[in-house]
Amino acid sequence: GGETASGVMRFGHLNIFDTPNPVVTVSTPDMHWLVYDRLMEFDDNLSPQLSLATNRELSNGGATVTYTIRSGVEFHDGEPLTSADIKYSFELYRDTKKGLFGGFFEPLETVEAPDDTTVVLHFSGPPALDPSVGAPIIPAHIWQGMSPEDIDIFGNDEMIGSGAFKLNEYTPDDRLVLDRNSDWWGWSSNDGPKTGTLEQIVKVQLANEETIANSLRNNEIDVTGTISSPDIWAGLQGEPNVVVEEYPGLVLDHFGINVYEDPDNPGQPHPDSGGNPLLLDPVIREAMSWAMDRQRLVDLVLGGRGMKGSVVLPPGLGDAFLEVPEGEQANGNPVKAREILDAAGYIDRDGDGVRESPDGEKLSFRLFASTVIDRLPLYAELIKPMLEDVGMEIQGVFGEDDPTLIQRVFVDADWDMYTWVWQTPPDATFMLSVQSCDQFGNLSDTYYCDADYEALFKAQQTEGDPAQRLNMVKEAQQIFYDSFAYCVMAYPTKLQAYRDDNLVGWPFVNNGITTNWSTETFLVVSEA
Amino acid sequence: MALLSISDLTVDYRRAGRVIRAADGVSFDIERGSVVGLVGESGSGKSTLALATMGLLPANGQVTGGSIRFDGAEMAGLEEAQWHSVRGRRMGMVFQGAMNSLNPVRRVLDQVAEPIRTHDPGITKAKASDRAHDLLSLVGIPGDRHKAYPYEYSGGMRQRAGIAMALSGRPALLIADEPVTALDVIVQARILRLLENLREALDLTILFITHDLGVVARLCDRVVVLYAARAVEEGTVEDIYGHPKHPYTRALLQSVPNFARGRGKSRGIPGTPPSLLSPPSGCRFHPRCPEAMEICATRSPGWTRFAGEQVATCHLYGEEGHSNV
Amino acid sequence: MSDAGNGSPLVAVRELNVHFKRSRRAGQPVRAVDGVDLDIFAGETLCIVGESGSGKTTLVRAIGHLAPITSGSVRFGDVDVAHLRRSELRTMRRRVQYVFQDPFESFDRRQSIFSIVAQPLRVHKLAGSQSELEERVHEALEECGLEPAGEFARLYPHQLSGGQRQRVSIAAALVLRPELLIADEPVSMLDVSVRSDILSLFVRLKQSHQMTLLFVTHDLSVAWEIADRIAVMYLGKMVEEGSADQVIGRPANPYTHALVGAIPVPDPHDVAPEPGVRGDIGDIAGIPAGCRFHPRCPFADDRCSAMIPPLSRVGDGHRSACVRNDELELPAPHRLATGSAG
Amino acid sequence: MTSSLEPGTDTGSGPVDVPASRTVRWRWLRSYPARRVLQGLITLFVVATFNFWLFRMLPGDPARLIARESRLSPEAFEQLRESFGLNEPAWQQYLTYLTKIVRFDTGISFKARMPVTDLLKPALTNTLILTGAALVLIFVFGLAFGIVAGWRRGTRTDTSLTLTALTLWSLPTFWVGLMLVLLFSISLGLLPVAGIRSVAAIYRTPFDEMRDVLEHLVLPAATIAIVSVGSIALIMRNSLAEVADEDYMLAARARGLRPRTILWRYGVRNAFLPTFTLMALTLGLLMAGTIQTEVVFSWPGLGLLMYEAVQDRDLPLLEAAFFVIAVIVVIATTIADLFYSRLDPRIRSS
Amino acid sequence: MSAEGIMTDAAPTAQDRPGNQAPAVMGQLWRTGRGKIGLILLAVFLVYGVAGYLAYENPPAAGETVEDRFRAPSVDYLLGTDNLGRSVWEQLAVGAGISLAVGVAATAIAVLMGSIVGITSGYIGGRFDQFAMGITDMFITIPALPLIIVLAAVLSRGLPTIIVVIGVTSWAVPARLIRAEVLSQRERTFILRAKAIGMRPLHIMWTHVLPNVAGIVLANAILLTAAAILTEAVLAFLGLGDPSLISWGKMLQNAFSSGATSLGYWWVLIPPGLLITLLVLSFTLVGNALTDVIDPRRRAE
Ligand SMILES: Nc1ncnc2c1ncn2[C@@H]1O[C@H](COP(=O)(O)OP(=O)(O)OP(=O)(O)O)[C@@H](O)[C@H]1O
Ligand SMILES: Nc1ncnc2c1ncn2[C@@H]1O[C@H](COP(=O)(O)OP(=O)(O)OP(=O)(O)O)[C@@H](O)[C@H]1O
Ligand SMILES: [Mg+2]
Ligand SMILES: [Mg+2]
Repeated sequence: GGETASGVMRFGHLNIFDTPNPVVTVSTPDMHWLVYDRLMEFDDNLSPQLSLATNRELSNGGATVTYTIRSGVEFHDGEPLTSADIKYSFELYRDTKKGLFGGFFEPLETVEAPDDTTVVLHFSGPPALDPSVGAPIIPAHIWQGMSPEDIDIFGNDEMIGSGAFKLNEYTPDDRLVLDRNSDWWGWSSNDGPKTGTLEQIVKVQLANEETIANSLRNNEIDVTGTISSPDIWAGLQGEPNVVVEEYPGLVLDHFGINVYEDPDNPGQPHPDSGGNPLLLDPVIREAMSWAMDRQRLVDLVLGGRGMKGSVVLPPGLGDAFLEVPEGEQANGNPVKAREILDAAGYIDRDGDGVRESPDGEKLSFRLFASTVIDRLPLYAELIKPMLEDVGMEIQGVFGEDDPTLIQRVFVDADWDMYTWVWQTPPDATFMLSVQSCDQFGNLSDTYYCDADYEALFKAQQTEGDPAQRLNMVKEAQQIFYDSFAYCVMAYPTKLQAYRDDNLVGWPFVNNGITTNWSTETFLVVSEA
Repeated sequence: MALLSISDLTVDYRRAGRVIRAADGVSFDIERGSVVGLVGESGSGKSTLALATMGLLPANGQVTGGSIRFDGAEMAGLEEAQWHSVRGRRMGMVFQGAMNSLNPVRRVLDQVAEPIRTHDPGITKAKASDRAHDLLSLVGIPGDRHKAYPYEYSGGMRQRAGIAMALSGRPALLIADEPVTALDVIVQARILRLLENLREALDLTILFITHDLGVVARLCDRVVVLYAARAVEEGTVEDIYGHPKHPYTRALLQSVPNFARGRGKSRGIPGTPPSLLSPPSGCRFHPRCPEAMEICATRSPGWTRFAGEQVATCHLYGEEGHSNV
Repeated sequence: MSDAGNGSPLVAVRELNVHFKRSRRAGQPVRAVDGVDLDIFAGETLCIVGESGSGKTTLVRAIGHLAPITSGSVRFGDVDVAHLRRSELRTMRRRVQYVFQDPFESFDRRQSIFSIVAQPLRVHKLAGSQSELEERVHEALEECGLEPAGEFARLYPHQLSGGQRQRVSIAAALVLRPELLIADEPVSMLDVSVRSDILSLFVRLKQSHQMTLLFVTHDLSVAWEIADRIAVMYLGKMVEEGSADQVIGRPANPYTHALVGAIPVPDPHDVAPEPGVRGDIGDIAGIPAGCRFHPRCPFADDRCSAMIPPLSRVGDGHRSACVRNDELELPAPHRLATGSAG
Repeated sequence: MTSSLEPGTDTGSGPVDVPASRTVRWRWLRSYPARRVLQGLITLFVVATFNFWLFRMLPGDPARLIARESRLSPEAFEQLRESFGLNEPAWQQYLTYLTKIVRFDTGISFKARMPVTDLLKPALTNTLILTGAALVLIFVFGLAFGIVAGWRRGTRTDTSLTLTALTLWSLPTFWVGLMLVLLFSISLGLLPVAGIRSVAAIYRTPFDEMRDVLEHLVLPAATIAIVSVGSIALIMRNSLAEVADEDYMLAARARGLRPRTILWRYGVRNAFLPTFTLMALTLGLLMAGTIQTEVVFSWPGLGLLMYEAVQDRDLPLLEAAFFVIAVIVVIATTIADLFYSRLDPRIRSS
Repeated sequence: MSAEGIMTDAAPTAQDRPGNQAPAVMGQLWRTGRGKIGLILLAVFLVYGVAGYLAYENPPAAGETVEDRFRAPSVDYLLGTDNLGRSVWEQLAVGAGISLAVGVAATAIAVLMGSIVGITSGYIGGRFDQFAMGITDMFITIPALPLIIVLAAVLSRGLPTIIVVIGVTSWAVPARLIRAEVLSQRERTFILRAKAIGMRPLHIMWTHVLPNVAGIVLANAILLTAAAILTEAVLAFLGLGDPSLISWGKMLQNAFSSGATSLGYWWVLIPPGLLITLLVLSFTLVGNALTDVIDPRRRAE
């Protein structure tokens, strides 16, 4: 192959991103964040900190946020970046509600730009997560005048931002080349300049993890994206100049159980539900959880690279994660599962190996596994015998897929158990919101609706005091865990690898060295 | 000395583990400048003899005995490489399937010119092409059609082109294997006339193969009659048609409708031509022969010489002249 | 011996046209049979002769309802073959039978000789019982010289020689006791040595069954051997028609004359005069104007390209289609020994 | 010897003797290509229609599909339906769709939110490079093996070549790719594992780049070729063996032509034509091989695009990639057919 | 007139054999080297597939701990284990049944559709024939695998889908073949004879045309089966197969996506591919040899 210039980070990934358009993108935002500045950013521990803004003040009980931004910042095309651009950007996000951060702008009411360096955001209440932490600031002079429809399909092939890197080349599904923007304020910031010396970032799209691993091995790339196969990752261990790392994950592997209840008639299935009414009995759901040998799942499916699953938030969220003590976890005890079922009267009366309810209904459930992610069918395959072992009949695994499955679960509520994966941003709100009553027909993969949970979820969204909020979040997790509407199988850890011969100064970033919520790595590594 | 002298020739085909003797001790001579007709029913081994003479037997066929002397030299057992200077140049061959003996995707003129250039490497392309034009005109194909493709020719023209090709190397011997069988009678008559004319003009010696006794009568000097891979009678045209000796020859002549003999007078030969996989013992014709005797089933008859050059092999004529002619 | 001219014909063909559309090429259709008039009388043997592609097969197939009739009429007894009803067709199928040219292709190789010969009887439900069926099959085989019939019946086509197959073919046609037997070049693929036996079989059966025989051949010497009357076709047209002696002995049409003259005769002393005919029958799609034979005819003059000559009388029961019918005196092409056809 | 020896020569004059008259031939020349091209266009039209209706036939709401990961609010959902024209009646959408196809506007990728055409263009080039290289290999080796086997038919060489060809044909392409990687890249470390060029390589000269691409090209092209070479070899072998039985081959030998002349001008020349058409027919198979190979080797071509579109449920992209592959195959078969009909003088008249 | 002798020594070829030709064809097939190898292989696979199905009616059990994953071949695990700790050996046996089932079922669909189109088209002829063959040609032109991928991508996952999709996309070639054969049979003299006897067209079709077409159809069906098996493997490899079934293609997909190639875990890579190849090869050999044995051109001999 050709040779490599120094100061280049070659970054191999399954996806560059879905689109250069930062407003509508829903994939990992790292490249957008390198090109576009944000008022605030996540630091290497995924806590929000100031970025383009030099000052942040709260007023009105936290519902009003006033930012002071750096002056003299220019976009890549030389136009100045002012508070007008921020106002334009934020209003756009608020109005379109598109992209990764659109949802977080929901509580935003108005944006003011009293002068060039001041921006005032008025929220309906104190926001749990200030969306400024993720929203790329786009140049109003380029985007203004486009209708929402235009923006929706805007190719943005110039990618004019004000960030640390600027676009050199973009070939969809192939490669993205970003060059150092040496005029970027961050390189010479007086409050801790970024010390990285990268001249160029080349993010190449590779078709599979195998290729990614081989490319790293052959010194064709410097760093990988997330490697979901523990074997490929493990295979990199011990390769010369290759460092393998494992980070706490933000991912949740689970199956959701259809608990769609008639609100006027508690305990009865909702007329629209196609699920098995037996599943409305928490005893059965709890038994399921007990029947599950999660360590075996982690071992076999994740090759041991993960944590046994319990609550709805993944451990990558740090303090917000509710650690259920080992002894209190309903896990890996088929005997207990059988006991619970026996006690509740679910007994195999006809001796066919499947229990029946006192009314004679068989404990027979349909298990759907999305095939979008390779490992879900694997889980399903292992789960099936575990549940059968305690006297349930599992039909399937139905390996249906989009759009059938999405329609079936999220629209028709016609399923019993559905394996799925959530990946959360570094904040509790998203994951908690999935189980909110508002999400029926949208995000909810359980149709769970609980008044206490709902109240806690709503309250934490606008709770200004971090410690207070943390308590609410944990309490909500406990409530949901006790409902057994979810059976979380595992939290896979994030696996990555990089080379330390071409580039040095790799930092430790919580949740992964690249492609995560922090851009720190790109800004601090240097050529060797 | 005869131009072609075939003596005691034996040719075997192997098929599915069995041996088919398609020529069994066949002998005859062709004098320079003469036209010899080879007649016999289908499967009697006519083509086999022609192919053996040209060294063109298929992979499963082999000359297993006897000799083929051409112009004094032994041909049987010649290496493939040695054949190249014989075929086309000293012996030419015209096939029955006029339609199929031309390469469909090349122009006729080029195909005629090709052997000329092969056999005369010194010749220029233009010269070879001129000679090809001459040849095609010689066989009666008008000049404006020389460059056509074979499919643009009628059957008669194709056969003419086939003759031109066979003649392009100026061979001394022309072997024509049923060259007119597939053609309509009028065209057939004209091709025969063409061959007669060519024979005179080019001093050709011709081995003419046919199953049609009428055609032989028209063109040939001498006739060799073949039955079940063996020659049974040989003589001049007059001998054969005037006073055939072998019962098979007689029966064959009887079976052909003849205007001069009257209607409804032709009689078929009873029975079926024998299979060469298991030929009858003794005289091969005996199962169908109206004059068969006891001895015929057990012993192959020897040759009997009659007046002139006529010879036949039949027990009717005793044992005299046992030796080959 | 010839019943020609006695009463009404068994088959009357009038103004028959059979045209085939050429696929792809938008040009003219192939006029395989073009305005043919023909009578076939009960009990006679009529031979159709002509070069390959002259339309013989098409004509006889049209008569037997095996080729589509474009226009004109074919009356078979009292029915019009062109407009048959289903039931009539079935009856007609029984009255007309065929023998085809290729003895190797005319049978389904998976049928035994017995089932081949029995099939027509089965199709028409003519045999009441199995024993009757067997009896009739054996009878037919024996009649055709396939003895012992029981043994032959058990065999399969590939176990027979060409001549024997053709005999089976005749037997299968015979079991229905047809009035008209149509034989399309039944001997042209057979060896000379077995040909005459098959021909005499035809003659014999025709007489014993009182059939009418419509016989197609390209070989005039075969026609001469068995025909009562001969009809000569050229490029879809009937060009001459008359008794066998007339057509072979004193052909009136230049084409017939050339054809007869070109026949090789197994007699070194009988060398026919040079025909003087050019070219060959070629492609029937490009039909010449006027007399179709005129581009090849040595006697053609200007009139020949101007008019299509009708088939007109030149002698007793002898008709020829030539513009110069009246002026041409054609020499006899062969020394002919006249006699009866068996 | 210039004059004819016989009075009645085959003059060939007059309509009787000229089977293919000039006018007929020209009319044919004018119409056949037109008809063939029309046939190709109809095929593409059908493919386009199929694409459109397939999309409609799906269970559920297509907009749901577009929206899948980004779970939208109902308003946003409506907006989406509108922006993709999903609110209009089906026939109107169909017409719009067809007019767009004609303008090579194949819609917006669900995932990339950009015109599918922009994604297709580089992929098309890469696929053509790969297929082209494979074709060259297939041609050279397939014909060579076929000629050797066909010319020596019945011999042990023929038997073993035929067996080999059948075995090659039976190989799953993707597996061959995996095995080649296992052997040449992983075990021996000779050739790159994947991609079309070295990641982030910097080339001093265009020659460097070519070399790099060539290195990457070897294994994928070989993968496709290994599997397809068998069928071409078999086709060539069979047509050559068939041609060898033709009378004109014997006639050519009887004329004393050199074996090489007979082989090439008579044998191969005649056998090539049917081989050529059959080869055009196997182009679809070649595309099948290309798709698998691109997936195994991450070759950024149409096949990989299709594969990713399947993974991402990016229907417009999937359909467009399928459409483009269909276009390639239709164009190639049409050209091959026209070429064939020009090559074979017999076809021109019949 | 005396009877001609009965010829008994003609060397019959299979196609000339009367009555039930199957034994004769089998004999000829056996005598071609290819046919013999193919038939033996096929028999082995049939036994293997059935035995495998019976022995492992339930899918092979997954392992218990991390150590059970990707075990190298050993006495306990003849061919090692895969990423879930399942025995490769057992999976192979289960996969054999799937491959055979998909191949045969998809081919049945294709041949049935092809026969219907081919026979009606060849039989009715005229406009209908032109139209039907136009469609058929179109299907021949449209590249099959991409079409199959598109279909499989939008339809629900499952074995029936795979079978139907493969079957429905591969009827065109048999249709053309059958039509051509029907046409050529229709032109044969014995059909004309049957017509002249007064047999009804459908009767002719049934008794004369169909049996004579059957050989060609069978040979083609066998080749189609080979192709269908390959296609199923490709689909499974591309992740479009039935996710809950173990098939050889699926095993390879598992191996490929879990990185077995670069890790050199040959036992999950080589056996499934080898078996696919051998199974396909056995059909290919038999089909290829059979085509030669019943080649209509050789009937003339
Ligand atoms: N290649 C071959 N392999 C095996 N047997 C053959 C081969 N060629 C010819 N024969 C057999 O040899 C015998 C003589 O065949 P040949 O072709 O010489 O006869 P022929 O007199 O030319 O017949 P025809 O008049 O039909 O051309 C026949 O029984 C034929 O079956
Ligand atoms: N089904 C058909 N479709 C198109 N053209 C046909 C068809 N049948 C016959 N023809 C054409 O009609 C013409 C007459 O054919 P026909 O078979 O009747 O001639 P023939 O005199 O019997 O010739 P042969 O002696 O070769 O059998 C030929 O040019 C032939 O090509
Ligand atoms: Mg011969
Ligand atoms: Mg005919």
